[in-house]
Amino acid sequence: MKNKNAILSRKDINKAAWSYIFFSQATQNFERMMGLAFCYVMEPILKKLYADKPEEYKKALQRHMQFFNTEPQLGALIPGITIAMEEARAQGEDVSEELIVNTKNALMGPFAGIGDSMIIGTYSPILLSIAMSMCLEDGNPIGPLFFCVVWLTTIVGMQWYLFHKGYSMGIGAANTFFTNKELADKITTGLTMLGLIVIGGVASTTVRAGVIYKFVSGEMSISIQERIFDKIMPGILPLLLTIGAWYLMDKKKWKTTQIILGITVLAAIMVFLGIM
Amino acid sequence: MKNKNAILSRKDINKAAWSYIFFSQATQNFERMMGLAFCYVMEPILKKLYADKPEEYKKALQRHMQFFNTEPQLGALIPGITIAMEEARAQGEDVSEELIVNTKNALMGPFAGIGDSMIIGTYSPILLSIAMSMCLEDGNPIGPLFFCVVWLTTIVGMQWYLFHKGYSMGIGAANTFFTNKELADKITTGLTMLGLIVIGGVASTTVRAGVIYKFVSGEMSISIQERIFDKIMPGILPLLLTIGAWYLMDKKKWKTTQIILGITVLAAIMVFLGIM
Amino acid sequence: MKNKNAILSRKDINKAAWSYIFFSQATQNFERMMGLAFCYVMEPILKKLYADKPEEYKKALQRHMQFFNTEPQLGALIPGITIAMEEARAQGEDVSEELIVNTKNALMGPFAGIGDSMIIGTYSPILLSIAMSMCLEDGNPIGPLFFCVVWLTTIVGMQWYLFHKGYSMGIGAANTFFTNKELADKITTGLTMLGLIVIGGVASTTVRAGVIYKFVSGEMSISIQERIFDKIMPGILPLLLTIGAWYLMDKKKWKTTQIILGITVLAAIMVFLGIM
Amino acid sequence: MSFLQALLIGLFAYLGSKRTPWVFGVTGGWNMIGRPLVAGLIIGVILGDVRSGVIAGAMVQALFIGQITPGGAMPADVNWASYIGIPLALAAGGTGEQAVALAVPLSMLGLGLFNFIMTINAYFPHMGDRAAEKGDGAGIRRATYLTVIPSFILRAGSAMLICYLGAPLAESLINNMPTQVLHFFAVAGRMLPAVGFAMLIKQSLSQKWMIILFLMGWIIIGATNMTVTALAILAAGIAALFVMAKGETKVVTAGTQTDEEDDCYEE
Amino acid sequence: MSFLQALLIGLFAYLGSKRTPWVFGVTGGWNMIGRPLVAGLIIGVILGDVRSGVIAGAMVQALFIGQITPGGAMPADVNWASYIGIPLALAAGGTGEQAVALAVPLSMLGLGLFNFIMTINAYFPHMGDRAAEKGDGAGIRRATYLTVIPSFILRAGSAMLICYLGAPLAESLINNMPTQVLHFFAVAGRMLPAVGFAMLIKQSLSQKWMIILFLMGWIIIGATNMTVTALAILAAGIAALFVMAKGETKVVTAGTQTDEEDDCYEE
Amino acid sequence: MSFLQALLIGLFAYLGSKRTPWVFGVTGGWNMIGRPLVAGLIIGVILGDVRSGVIAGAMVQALFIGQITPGGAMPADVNWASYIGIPLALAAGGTGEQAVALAVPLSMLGLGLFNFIMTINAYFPHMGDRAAEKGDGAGIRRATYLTVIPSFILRAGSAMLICYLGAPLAESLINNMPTQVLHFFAVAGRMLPAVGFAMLIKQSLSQKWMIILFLMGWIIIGATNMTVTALAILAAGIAALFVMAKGETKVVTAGTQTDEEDDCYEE
Ligand SMILES: OC[C@H]1O[C@H](O)[C@@H](O)[C@@H](O)[C@@H]1O
Ligand SMILES: OC[C@H]1O[C@H](O)[C@@H](O)[C@@H](O)[C@@H]1O
Ligand SMILES: OC[C@H]1O[C@H](O)[C@@H](O)[C@@H](O)[C@@H]1O
Repeated sequence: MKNKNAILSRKDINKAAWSYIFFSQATQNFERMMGLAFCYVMEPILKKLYADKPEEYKKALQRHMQFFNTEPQLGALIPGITIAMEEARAQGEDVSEELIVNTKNALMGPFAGIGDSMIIGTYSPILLSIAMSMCLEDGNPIGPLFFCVVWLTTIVGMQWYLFHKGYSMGIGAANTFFTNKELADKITTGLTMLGLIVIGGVASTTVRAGVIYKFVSGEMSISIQERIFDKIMPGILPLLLTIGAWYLMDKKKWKTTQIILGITVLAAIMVFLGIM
Repeated sequence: MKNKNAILSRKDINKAAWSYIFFSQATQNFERMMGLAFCYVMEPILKKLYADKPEEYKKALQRHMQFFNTEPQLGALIPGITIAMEEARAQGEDVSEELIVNTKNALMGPFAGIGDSMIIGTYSPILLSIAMSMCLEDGNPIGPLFFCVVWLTTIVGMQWYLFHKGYSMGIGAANTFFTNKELADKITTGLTMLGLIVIGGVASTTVRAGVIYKFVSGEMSISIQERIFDKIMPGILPLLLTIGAWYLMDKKKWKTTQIILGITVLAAIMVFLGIM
Repeated sequence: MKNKNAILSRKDINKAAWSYIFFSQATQNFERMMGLAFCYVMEPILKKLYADKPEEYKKALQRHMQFFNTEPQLGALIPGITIAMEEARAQGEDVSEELIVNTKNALMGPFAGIGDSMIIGTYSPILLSIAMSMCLEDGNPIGPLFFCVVWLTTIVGMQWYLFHKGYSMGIGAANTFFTNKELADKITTGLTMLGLIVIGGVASTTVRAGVIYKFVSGEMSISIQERIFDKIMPGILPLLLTIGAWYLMDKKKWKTTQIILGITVLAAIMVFLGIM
Repeated sequence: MSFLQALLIGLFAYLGSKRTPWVFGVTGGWNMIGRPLVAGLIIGVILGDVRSGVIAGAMVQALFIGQITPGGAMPADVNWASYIGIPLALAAGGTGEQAVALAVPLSMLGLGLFNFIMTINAYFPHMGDRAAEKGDGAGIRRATYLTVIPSFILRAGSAMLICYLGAPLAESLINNMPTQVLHFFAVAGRMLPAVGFAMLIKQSLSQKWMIILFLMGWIIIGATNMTVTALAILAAGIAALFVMAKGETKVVTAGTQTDEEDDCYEE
Repeated sequence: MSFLQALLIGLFAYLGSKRTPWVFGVTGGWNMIGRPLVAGLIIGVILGDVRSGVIAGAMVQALFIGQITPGGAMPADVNWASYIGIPLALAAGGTGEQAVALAVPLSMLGLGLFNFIMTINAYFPHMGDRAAEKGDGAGIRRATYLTVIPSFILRAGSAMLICYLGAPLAESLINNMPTQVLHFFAVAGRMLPAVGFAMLIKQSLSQKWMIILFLMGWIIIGATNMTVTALAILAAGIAALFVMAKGETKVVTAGTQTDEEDDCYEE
Repeated sequence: MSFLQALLIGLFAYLGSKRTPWVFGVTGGWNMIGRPLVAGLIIGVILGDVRSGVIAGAMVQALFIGQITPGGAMPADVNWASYIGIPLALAAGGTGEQAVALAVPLSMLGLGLFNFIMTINAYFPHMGDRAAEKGDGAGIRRATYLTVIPSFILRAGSAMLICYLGAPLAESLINNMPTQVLHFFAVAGRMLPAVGFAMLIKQSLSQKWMIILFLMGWIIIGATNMTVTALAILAAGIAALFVMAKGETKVVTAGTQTDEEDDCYEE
């Protein structure tokens, strides 16, 4: 897979990988998102590749200054691939500027979606909820320490691996991803399902809502929560709340802030009425 | 979907829906089952549709006096469809008497089967078992009240919806059901599966059988139930009983009364021997 | 299915079945495995079938002296089939020596695999673990007695059934198995899945490993097992151990003895360091 | 039990019987007021002991919880079990166990009444036939309304009379019942629901292998803390996964069946 | 709170903000130091009460556990919630409940700052553009490094100042807060995580029916003793079974589309 | 231990060894009498302490519960573990822990004996060959019966002798064993069953992804109150759902492979 007469050394790639890991999100802004940082990561590479073609160098810098956005951690594969493509181009292979830009653009979407839901939305909550269960009762520092160690080693390791993987597979990586649709579908479906189930589990231990109102009549005092809702299903109220929030967001196109406001108002009313 | 120049008003349909909800099962008998009641529901509609065709009116009354039977609650869709078909016929569309009767007959079977197992056999036991868990320990009236409120609102609401849905879709409803077999199959399979699992759960909390016999030898006293059956699986005996009853009913063609008798005799023997 | 003018009586088959049940594994050795015993089971049958053809009798004895090995209990089907084939051959049907030998050889592999994992690896552990739960706490003899009764009756019964089934289906049995690949696949897949899940369950109650080390600092004493591993997942260590052992065996081609040694050394070190 | 109490019980027995139109038809009548659980509350109110009524109702309900009546075939008469069994048990100073002990035999005896009504009611459609022939709408309405009468007389009457007259008998019966007999009814009562579930399985099972789903539901409830609602959600998930895993393919396969294959969609 | 403590807190607030490169970029910064759970430990160390810090951190973490920021859209500013909410609560002598009560409103207010930085930072790529045009690599590096400054000033500064100056106010606020208001924040705080999960579901759901998977996960955790790790393994199993049951077929079907049948046996 | 006791133990050791035909062959012998659980009961009866025997049997059984012997490959000699380990432990006044401590090394040592018998027994088929050549049925029977002898002498003899002579040594060994060594055997004994299960997984796994099923079984038992029987039923359900969801399609697909469509209805 690797170019025989590679221009770039292992050291160059390592350096770029570290640049990416440290800076990927450092220049985030609403206009270009990760664009400037991407160019920053590529710059030393491009300098070396187009050492004797200053015009190509300028054009290359410009094309990597464009808008770019993805989930930066899972997305570490993309700069790896990009470097391999630039190297091939510098060696005179038939790799057009458009192809390079289009590949970046085609990959950044799926990697944002999968990365956000799997890395930030599933893996991190798993670790956090384990860590929280280690320390919530007595404030033991082992919880946050456990999280830091496991999170940092696995995710930095993953970025390192993906960056190099992207470089070594080169444009093939993108092809594999987009042509073997069936396998990609299987993996995506499988990960999505895994994620949704785990998210459900984490949500059930995090979102909470309970009625404290007790119906009192004479000597009899009936806890509405225990007597009715818990018999239907413990956690039925927070479940309805979560599904309701999703419904409003997805079907009724409510904005996040509207839902936050809605829940806050609901909580205020319920507290005021002594129900919750 | 709705006829442009409809003869029937919204009010007519509402009235018929209420007639159906109240009277569907009121004339039940072994000969025609729901036949007379069906005709009773249709009568004011037919009167209006065939206001100026007394012969048609008579024939229509007669065709709806025939045998009809389904699960009345889920079956609320059928009179809705029938009304739409009669209206189309009255407006001169090509809807034969046979088509109307055949549609009724074709639909009543599946709706009986699905309705009996889903509404009476699954949904009602779910509500009942929740309600029972609310009151069994201390006789709290909240159990039956909960059941009444939830059951009545959801099932009357469902009938109301289905009746109007049937009318507005008209003959299309039947077509949808019978031509899109794949979807219908999917839904039926899914509901059947859902039902069977839930029934299993409800059964496990309802059917009970346990050995009280203790094997005593010298100082040692071994509870056969706890020591043997519970180690195999708690509830193994009632499970075998239920599966056995199903087996006799399904494979050996025993009648319900035979099985009731069999269980009663079994219980008598077991109690007599001090085993249960 | 049964030969009309059978040479062998029901009694002959019964006798052979008992011979097989008692002797199948009695002559086990590294060279022929079950070969001699197989011939021993066939001998009276062959004697009768080739009563007047001494040369055929000799050749038949020789072909059943060859190497044969399978899971003997599930494999009871194979001698049944073999007898039916020999009978057909004796009656002059077109059953070549090769066909008989090849059928035996073709069946013994799958029956060894499925038999080992389902009978010895799944069914027996299920019974054993139930039995162990009946007696572990107080040494009650009911545990081993339960195991003996259930195991003996079901497995001897199964062998009896399979032996006769094999004989009555004759060569058809083998054909069914190998031509209806789809059904055979379904059954094999289903049983494999069932087995793996159950094995997982049994393993989780049998393999055990726990850290006893407590981190002590000042007044605080933190049990590493309870505070970290159990929060991740109770039983995480034995699970990793088991999966690790499988990995070394399957991927790294370690021998069983190497793994046993490895675990023993690991245990020694952990105990020495006061960790486990 | 006072006469008024018996009368009220008879009335509700009728309102909870199968052919009653008054409270949203079969939905509010047979399927609601007719349920032993609801009957228990009603009888408890009437007899002035809500607590015992509800407990007895819940325990008798367990006997019939899975019962369906496909095509009008009634396996056991819930109506007498509820509206005679429960009040007589309460009147005799008993509660759940006693109600079950009475409900079991009464539900058998009541079947006679049920089938009798189902048979005599076959008269009214013929009355309707004659009206239909003449195009007489009022006649059809009349036939319909008249059908109400036998049911009312027989259901309300039987429950009322047996409750009123049977109370002393039931009391002596229950008070003198050997504990072993009471125990027998309790044991039988716990086992009998198996019949309803067996019917239900038979009715629901479209393919033989699906019996395993019943077993799964049983086991999941037994081995976890799931409520029935939670189980229903889980079951919906299992069903959805199955249907989606299996169904998807059909569509794909359909694609391959180009030209003549159109009848292959059969399932 | 001493000035030094406020200074240190401001520094860590910056290190845990979204654009910080220092500790393995976004991985060690925003996604680690920025997490309330980790912030709680850091603040606890700084303020000399590790125990309270960790507990408050864990409780505030629960508010934001499922939060994602797709395309830079931040639903609530975790940074202020962590690095202002937690220290002010601790300084006022409170712990978890008080931290939650402060975190909820602060996470709303902080959004303004977040969006402000996201906007002004759009200046630097233009600086980069000019450097790129000239082929000036050093210029690109300069633009990149300069981007760090506004974030540093605004994040470190705001956290430090508010912590230092706000402490007395927060103290009087918290000490005089009617219990009902504290209770309100607790209730709202327990309900608000629903928003994060709703976003997550919306993001993850490729087909509508898959919502049932979310429900399954919820129910399984609720009704068994599974830890999240165990659930993840089980979920992997469910996903694998589904994908294998469904996926396998596609291959087979694909096989049938060719004219040669020999590969139809493919398994 | 008296000589008679040792003799009886030796006898049962033989009856529970792999090549014993006497008690329904391998089913009642090796797979039943040979199981440590059953051996524990037998030895308990012989030594007059049923309780300790059964407990030791159950604890030693756990070491070997998942063990299979594919193609005659024995990972550890259960026979010596059971019929030497358990009696020596009981004789020394110990019970489960001590039995495990002896069983672990004995099961390694016993492998030599097992392989020795498997090798010398290869003599008898050759005797059979000669008989077969001559068409001598009696010769074949003779060869078969003679095979019993080495097994009997070696299995019964070794167990008897070691039990009888080894008792004093075992006693002093166990009584003077440092607790840490005992603890080591306990720890190793709890970990060693992993080997048997690893073999079993390797044997059962037809496709790599199915390892997840093993994990599912592990997790379900760990997080619920399911017994193994209940798990087996649940597992049957999972397997059935998978096979049905996947299988159905193949049939449909198979249908498309024929030229005539009429068998597409196949179900
Ligand atoms: O089986 C369909 C239907 O038949 C009859 O009408 C009654 O027994 C109903 O309760 C039942 O639902
Ligand atoms: O959605 C993709 C991506 O968008 C932006 O870059 C940031 O908000 C990231 O946190 C996010 O992962
Ligand atoms: O593997 C098949 C088979 O091989 C040998 O015959 C023995 O080890 C048996 O126990 C085993 O079942």
